Amino acid sequence: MSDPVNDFALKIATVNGTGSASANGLLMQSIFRMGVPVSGKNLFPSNIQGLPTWYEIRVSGAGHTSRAEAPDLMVVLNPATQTRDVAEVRAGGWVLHDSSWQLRRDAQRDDVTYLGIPFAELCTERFEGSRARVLLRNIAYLGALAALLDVEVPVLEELITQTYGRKKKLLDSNFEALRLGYDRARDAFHCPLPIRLRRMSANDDAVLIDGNTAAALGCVYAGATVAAWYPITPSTSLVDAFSAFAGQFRKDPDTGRLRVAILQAEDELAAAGMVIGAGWNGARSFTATSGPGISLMGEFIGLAYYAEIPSVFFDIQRTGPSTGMPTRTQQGDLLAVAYASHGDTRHIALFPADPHECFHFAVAAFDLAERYQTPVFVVSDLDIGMNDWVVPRLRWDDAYRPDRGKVLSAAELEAGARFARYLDIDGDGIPHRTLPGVHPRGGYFTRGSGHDSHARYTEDSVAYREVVDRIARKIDGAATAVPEPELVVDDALGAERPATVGVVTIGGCRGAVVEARERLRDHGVVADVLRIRGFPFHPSVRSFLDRYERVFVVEQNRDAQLRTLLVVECGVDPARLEPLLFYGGMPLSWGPVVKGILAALGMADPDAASQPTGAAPAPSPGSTPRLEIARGGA
Amino acid sequence: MSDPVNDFALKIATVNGTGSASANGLLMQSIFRMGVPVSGKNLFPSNIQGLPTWYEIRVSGAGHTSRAEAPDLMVVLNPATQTRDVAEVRAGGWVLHDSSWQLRRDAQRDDVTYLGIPFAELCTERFEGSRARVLLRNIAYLGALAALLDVEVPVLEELITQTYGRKKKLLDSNFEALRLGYDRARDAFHCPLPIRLRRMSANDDAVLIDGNTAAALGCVYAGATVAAWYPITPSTSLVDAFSAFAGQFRKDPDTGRLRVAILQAEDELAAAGMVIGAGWNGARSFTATSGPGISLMGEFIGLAYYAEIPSVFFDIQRTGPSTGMPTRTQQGDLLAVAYASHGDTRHIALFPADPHECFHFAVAAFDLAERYQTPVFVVSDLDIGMNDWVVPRLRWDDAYRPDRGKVLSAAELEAGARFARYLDIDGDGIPHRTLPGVHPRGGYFTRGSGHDSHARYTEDSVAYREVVDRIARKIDGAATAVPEPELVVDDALGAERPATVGVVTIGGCRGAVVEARERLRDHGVVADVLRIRGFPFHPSVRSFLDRYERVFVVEQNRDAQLRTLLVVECGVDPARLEPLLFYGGMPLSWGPVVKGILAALGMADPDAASQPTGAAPAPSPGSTPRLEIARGGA
Amino acid sequence: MSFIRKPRIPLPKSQKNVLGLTRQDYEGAMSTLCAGCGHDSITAAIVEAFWQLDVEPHRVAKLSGIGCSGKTPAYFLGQAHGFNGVHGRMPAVATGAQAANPALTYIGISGDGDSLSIGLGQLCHAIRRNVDMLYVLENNGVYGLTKGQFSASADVGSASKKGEANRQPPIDPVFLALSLGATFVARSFSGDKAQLIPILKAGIAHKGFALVDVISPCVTFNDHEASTKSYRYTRDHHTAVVEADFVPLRGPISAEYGSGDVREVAMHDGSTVRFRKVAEDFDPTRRDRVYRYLRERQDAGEVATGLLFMEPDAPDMHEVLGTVESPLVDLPYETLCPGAEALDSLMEKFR
Amino acid sequence: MSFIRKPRIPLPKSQKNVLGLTRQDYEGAMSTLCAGCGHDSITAAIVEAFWQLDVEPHRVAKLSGIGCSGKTPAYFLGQAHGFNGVHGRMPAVATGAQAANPALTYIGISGDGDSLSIGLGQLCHAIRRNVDMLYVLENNGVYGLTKGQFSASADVGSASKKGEANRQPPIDPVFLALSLGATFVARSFSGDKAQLIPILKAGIAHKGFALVDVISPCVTFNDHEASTKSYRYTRDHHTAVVEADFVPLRGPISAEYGSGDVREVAMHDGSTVRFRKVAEDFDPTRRDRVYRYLRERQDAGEVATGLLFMEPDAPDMHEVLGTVESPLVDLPYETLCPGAEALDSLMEKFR
Ligand SMILES: Cc1ncc(C[n+]2csc(CCOP(=O)(O)OP(=O)(O)O)c2C)c(N)n1
Ligand SMILES: Cc1ncc(C[n+]2csc(CCOP(=O)(O)OP(=O)(O)O)c2C)c(N)n1
Ligand code: SF4
Ligand code: SF4
Ligand SMILES: [Mg+2]
Ligand SMILES: [Mg+2]
Repeated sequence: MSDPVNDFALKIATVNGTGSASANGLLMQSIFRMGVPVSGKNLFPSNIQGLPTWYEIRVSGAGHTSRAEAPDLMVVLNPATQTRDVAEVRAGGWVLHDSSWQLRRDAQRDDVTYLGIPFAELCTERFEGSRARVLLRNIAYLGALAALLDVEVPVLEELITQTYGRKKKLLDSNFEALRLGYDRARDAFHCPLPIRLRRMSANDDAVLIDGNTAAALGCVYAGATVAAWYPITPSTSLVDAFSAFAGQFRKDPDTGRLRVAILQAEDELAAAGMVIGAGWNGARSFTATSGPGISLMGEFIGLAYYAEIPSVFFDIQRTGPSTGMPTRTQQGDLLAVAYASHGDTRHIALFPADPHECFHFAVAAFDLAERYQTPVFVVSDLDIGMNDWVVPRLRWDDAYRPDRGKVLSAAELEAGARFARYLDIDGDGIPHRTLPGVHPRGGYFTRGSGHDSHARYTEDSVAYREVVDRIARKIDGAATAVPEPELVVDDALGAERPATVGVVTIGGCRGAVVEARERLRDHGVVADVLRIRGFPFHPSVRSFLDRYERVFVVEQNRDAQLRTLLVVECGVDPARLEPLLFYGGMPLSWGPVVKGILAALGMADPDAASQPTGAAPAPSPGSTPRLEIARGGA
Repeated sequence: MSDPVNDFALKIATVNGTGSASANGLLMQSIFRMGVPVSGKNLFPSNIQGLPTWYEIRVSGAGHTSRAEAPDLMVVLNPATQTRDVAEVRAGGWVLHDSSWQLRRDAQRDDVTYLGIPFAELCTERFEGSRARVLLRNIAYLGALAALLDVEVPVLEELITQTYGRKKKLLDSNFEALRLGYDRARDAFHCPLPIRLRRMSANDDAVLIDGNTAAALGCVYAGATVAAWYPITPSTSLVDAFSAFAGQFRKDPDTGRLRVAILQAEDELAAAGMVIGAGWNGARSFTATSGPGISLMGEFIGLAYYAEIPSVFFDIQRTGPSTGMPTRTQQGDLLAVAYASHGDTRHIALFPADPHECFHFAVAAFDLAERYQTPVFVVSDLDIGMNDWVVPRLRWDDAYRPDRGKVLSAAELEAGARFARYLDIDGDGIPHRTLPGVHPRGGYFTRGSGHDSHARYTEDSVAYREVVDRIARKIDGAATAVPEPELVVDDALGAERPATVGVVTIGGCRGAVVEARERLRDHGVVADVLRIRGFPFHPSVRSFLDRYERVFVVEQNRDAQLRTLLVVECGVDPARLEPLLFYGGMPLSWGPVVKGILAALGMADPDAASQPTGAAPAPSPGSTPRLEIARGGA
Repeated sequence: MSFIRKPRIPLPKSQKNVLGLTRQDYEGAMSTLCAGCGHDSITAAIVEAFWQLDVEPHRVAKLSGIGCSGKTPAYFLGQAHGFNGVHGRMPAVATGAQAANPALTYIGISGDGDSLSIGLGQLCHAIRRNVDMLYVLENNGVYGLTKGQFSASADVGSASKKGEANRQPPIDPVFLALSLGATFVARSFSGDKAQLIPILKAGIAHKGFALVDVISPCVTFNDHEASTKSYRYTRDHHTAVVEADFVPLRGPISAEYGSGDVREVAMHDGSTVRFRKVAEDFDPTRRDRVYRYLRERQDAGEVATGLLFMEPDAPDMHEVLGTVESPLVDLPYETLCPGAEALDSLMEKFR
Repeated sequence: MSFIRKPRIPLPKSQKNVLGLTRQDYEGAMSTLCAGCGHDSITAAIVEAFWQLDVEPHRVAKLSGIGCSGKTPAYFLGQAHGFNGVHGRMPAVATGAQAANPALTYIGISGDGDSLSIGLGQLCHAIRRNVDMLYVLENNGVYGLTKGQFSASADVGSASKKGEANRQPPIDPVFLALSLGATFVARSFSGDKAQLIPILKAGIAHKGFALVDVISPCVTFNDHEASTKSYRYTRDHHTAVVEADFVPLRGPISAEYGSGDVREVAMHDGSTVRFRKVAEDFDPTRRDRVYRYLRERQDAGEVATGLLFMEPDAPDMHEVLGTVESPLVDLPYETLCPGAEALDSLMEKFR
């Protein structure tokens, strides 16, 4: 164990609907404000009130943001899960528990230190009203944690003031609860614990933000004016944030009216149709949904592809298939998105790894959608979308102007511009388009049925093929327009670098893989990492795959969907791509990645029994041994 | 040109809604009854009345059934398309045209023989009523063709009698029209033409049937009791046939009530839901649809996969994407079906090549659906489903009993059978199930949300994975239960066989590929053919791919979807699979296949300018040079 | 607060029905809904209705869509098969299940989001088909499970928890169902078990589609001052325009009848519904009168409740489809397969 | 018979409207529908209505679903942008288009299969949103393009071409729309242009969702003896319960008014609808009365036609959403992007 100052993890086990999530957010934000890199994972049930919920906070002075391995400190507040909660703590760790009730026998361990504080009792004594007591208990345990971990109390107090400042009475009781917990801990235990915080200045240029909020902000900055959606976890907060920002930034100061239309659709099919209608009419429009919505939108997505209508779809993935686990994360829609809809289709997709990229990729998505006149997907997930991440401060370049693509203006049409909606005039597969109402010469008939290059109905093989072949070329062309993959390699090693493996990954696995890479170095394994950020794949993806004898593909689904896309799209021998699959619904931590790679390389894993790996040659999705090291509370 | 007796093709160009399709069917059936192998392709518009339509008939004493190359004889009855129709005839061929009007100048060629008969005028002179005249003109040209091609008139007359027998007056005028055309042709031209028929006895054990009718019959014989559907071309006739057969075979003799429920749903989503509800309740249930319906059913398909509910889906493919060309054929839904729905899913699919297989695979689909408790797809297409094919007579083995899979009976439950809905008791990944209402101990809660092996709601990683991993194993296991691939190889050649290529194909491409194989022999190329009939792929597919240095994959879509499945599922190096893609919407003929393979092998194609092939190493779907030799009228 | 178990609703546990079953035998798993959620009261009423009707629990199929409401079938009739399908598509699943086996009793539970937005088309067509089932719409004006967005049943002016007022006119399932030809239409309130239980019983007995719209306040997202689906608002505005007792075929029930006009409507299976306290111009068997009357009540600011309309003799789906009496799932394969000989002679038609 | 071109419907070609355009300028491609199809008559009426209203053709957006009806937007207003989307989902596409640019005139064409089966949910919600558009439901009781299956508007007892009688009760779009709060509801007959054209004009002028259900016989699959959507049946039962003239703002129109009561209803843009020959107990601005009256006419075996109901002042979708006056598509990017500085200060909230 390295120096536990600014390098530890804690986990808070509680019950949902009790306000603990916001309290835990305050804790995380305090750590952030102390300038220390931090990450948090809110593991909540698909339920409104009364079920177990956990919040994990990892503190890492080194700046690692992937999910923590076993927690050093567990805060046990939910009797229903105490046994498994206590079992999770690393040997030598701590258990802070609400001693208003007794821990069960099977929640007793010899190798951890118990810190009992009767939070519930204390709050019942001190405060009135059952709801207030429940809420203040959260603040009380924050207070205790502040003492135990050296959270700077003024920082916490400032945050509480910012949150409840307007309600004096509320503020007072919060302060009191904080103090209650703090004092109790300081009096009862030796504070701080070895695991503790120390102010840094790592976050000066950083913000703490979730991916959905950042994506919503990207939509605002991209100039999106129409949003149509149907509520579904974990995408809802994206549109909620968009609405809030619209109220802030898109209100006409004179009339109070909005420069945006936000349509709560009757279902996902309608949401997709609205987005397409608006895109056809020239608005930047988007929807946000999750897997079930993507399935329902399939027919409309095919229409937008074939009729070439700009439209942006955010898929905030959750654990599938079907309704699956709506509050658990996964990267299970990669195939569903890449080839969504029946018939020959292939879609542009962007894969952010964190909220910072959510912001920028949202903007890019609108540019790509209009440039390529096609649906564009931003494929995020619950972990990125709903958890707060420390990322570089979002910045905007005022020189940015939307890329509206090839839209003929009234003036061009008036001047007699030759207009054939689906003709490849420029040789890039991208035709010109016109917007409704702009000019009498711009009119054409949009349809999802067979059409020729002049948008006329056709059932003729040659005319049909001219259009679908051009569309294929057009989408091919996007490979160099989507964000290039991120490469994490040790340039310092130069030509003399030791035997090296390649690791390909995607989205929110980034942190775990990058951290695993560092740990692998300790075992003498050099891993070069390539993170996919766009589809169709940039040509450099293929070059990367060709460079290594062994390539591991790390992703969060059962069927190795990214690996499938790599094989199909890059034409590499599948035998060369070894899947490492983690699909239990939890954000990824570095441990399983290290273990998986070491095991595949035949190297003993020093600190755990090694697991079978997914490194069988040329496995089919069905026969791939699926690797998942299950840890954590769910 | 080989002996044109029993070896030629004719094409009839007319207007839809004029009754010509049934007349052309009569002609085809006459040829069939003369014992001569024949195939017919009805190329009709997505429209009810007044647009160009064609009917191609190929006569092949050798028994080839793929679509004909350029026709020897064109029957020109539609002034709107006369130019292109005449242009299509092979040099040295014939044009039978309605000389009631003049052929346009650009429909005049030097290298074909024109046979003009004023059918319209003759009928106007002879018959009363505009609709009757239109209909009888069809019979008149049949008469002329009978004279020109030596169709046995008694055979035609018998057929007409069977069709109109009950209406004496109608019968008389039909006979008269037939005679009119026959006499006129015999008087005016040297009859028969060199291309002509001669009675054989190739069809003694054959029937002439379309795939949708055969599939419907399979559903009846499999014991399906619930059909739910929403009309969509080209699947509608499957349910129409099922309804008709139900009226014939499923009527309670006493009450006149039906032993079947046929539900015309309000849309495809509802149809899928009904099928799933019925399957859950223990009925054999199915739906029939086409691409857009598959897209709309995506969410429900994922539910059936994850909740493990037997259900059968017929996808009668048409040209996509989106609405596409509803009356043109394609194999464009292979990917959409194999991995339908968001999240990790993988589905059993069967791929019939002709109506005979449609019948048997329909039965197999219900057995597989119940055995594996999962949605099973029968993936047919417009060409197979709606055209009449000469196939071996359908036979039934009365010993057949449905495989209901692992359903616990009331007696077993009463006897205390241990029941955990999603537990792998037998080690094959297939759990036991119970049916509603059977026994109090059988009750469980079916859901598409996360569940454990006991059907309890869960959000726990380990419990979740236990179920999805088992489902993956279960579907893997189906690889040896689906129909094995068909192998067409020259065993006679023994070990000394010359350099050989492998060709993989699927569905209705079978005839063209098998015929191409024969023609390739003339060029010194031995092609072994493997036709995929089931998914997940039988292990022999992989062995086949490994056996050849060069493997061509022949299919009817733009994006090489079968090839994608082969690469992903068999784990072969994509560089080894060379795509030959034909996706203009027409049934496949052998010519383009031969040309494609010869060109890829660097061998000149003797009778045509060779085309670029799809044989680039390791192409991505986007960058694959797409081969399509466009011929024919649309 | 940190204990997730909730006390079961106390009921006279020992009392047995004709089948010798106690109410407990009609319960299911512990509810995971918010304490005080209207849906839990409906669950309790369903337990009671089935117990009173002496239905064998395992002969019931309970289906639902997705939502807090969609979870509730897990909380009653533990021995019954349950099916929690996809959002808004329960009617189709129920229709298919009904088609396969009409011998079971079907109960579908849905939410207002589930039924009136994503599932509106399916609800309408299930009504049109007159699928024999009890359909309970647990109506709280919001999407509970996704945290309180307005649903299509939210009234104009009703405010969300955050304070914004809904401006879209609501879809009223009662008027909708009446317009579509529904054969059994009722509205009740989760807080009024005395009214709800007989309605549920009649709905179960009804041969056809029985829509019961139950105002079911969402304590977490829609129970505040400015909401028109709160407990308080509903209590204040809920007006029982008709009282109905369900009298099973088996014999007279214990309920006492007050004076006043009693009107009896015979059901398909010989049971009866007794309507009491009916307003003069209200006739629960005349669709248009009911429609008109309810509009008037609505204009008067009332939420009219009760068993509002029934047409006991309309053909149900099976009658329209002309299926045999015996459930399709019970037909032996031999009666379904025409056999080799039939195929052989059929083949002659294809030559 | 083998000639596929059909003669264009003869119209006074030379006459020009205020924009100097002839009727021909409002035509589109040649129809490929069956000769005699009701839909073609509706197309002609649409051409006439737009010509008479002096709408610039390219300022119209015409949208449709899939079906024979869905094809028709190709046959009028060739200069307008057309959008033939997917089956049953035109309302959503139109809603999105309207949201983006309310300055265009929207006309949606749908079929009874398109609107009442697969698209029923979308139709209902477009009504609920009061999307400003003319929605023409070309109602023939069958699925034309897929060859004659019954649609959800087929009447009980109406027989198919093959002779089997429909047994499922129909969904009547007029009653449905009235129940859902539609702000403009009309029914007409494709064969009655005199009635249809003013209705279409009023529907175009109406600020909100204007539903026009047009009985439009399918000559190929539903024009036989036993059909209730045939030309003959419709001619015999079609009863104009109200006559409406549309009087554009611009000035008096040429139509002559007979005697009798004339009732004027002012529209949002200052145009007027003049109702004539209105039955005593019929008030086209009172939803419930209209509903009741139409039920009575229906019970009397009549297919009541005319501009049946209008509520000109209900807020349309944009008013409910609170969007700015100027179409969203016309807003310069500068007014949409808050800029770098705003982002920078916003970022403080995320620290
Ligand atoms: C296809 C799909 N879209 C969205 C969701 C998300 N979702 C779950 S429940 C729900 C709404 C529930 O509202 P309601 O039906 O009123 O039920 P309540 O929770 O209020 O009882 C939504 C939108 C989903 N599960 N599936
Ligand atoms: C998703 C989908 N399902 C089915 C179809 C097939 N389809 C095309 S048109 C149509 C029905 C048309 O009926 P209607 O809307 O009444 O229009 P009509 O042809 O009668 O004018 C159907 C079912 C389709 N195109 N798309
Ligand atoms: S959120 Fe509302 S509807 Fe859902 S369980 Fe809680 S109170 Fe009930
Ligand atoms: S089939 Fe019917 S609806 Fe379609 S074009 Fe012909 S007449 Fe019109
Ligand atoms: Mg609700
Ligand atoms: Mg129709």
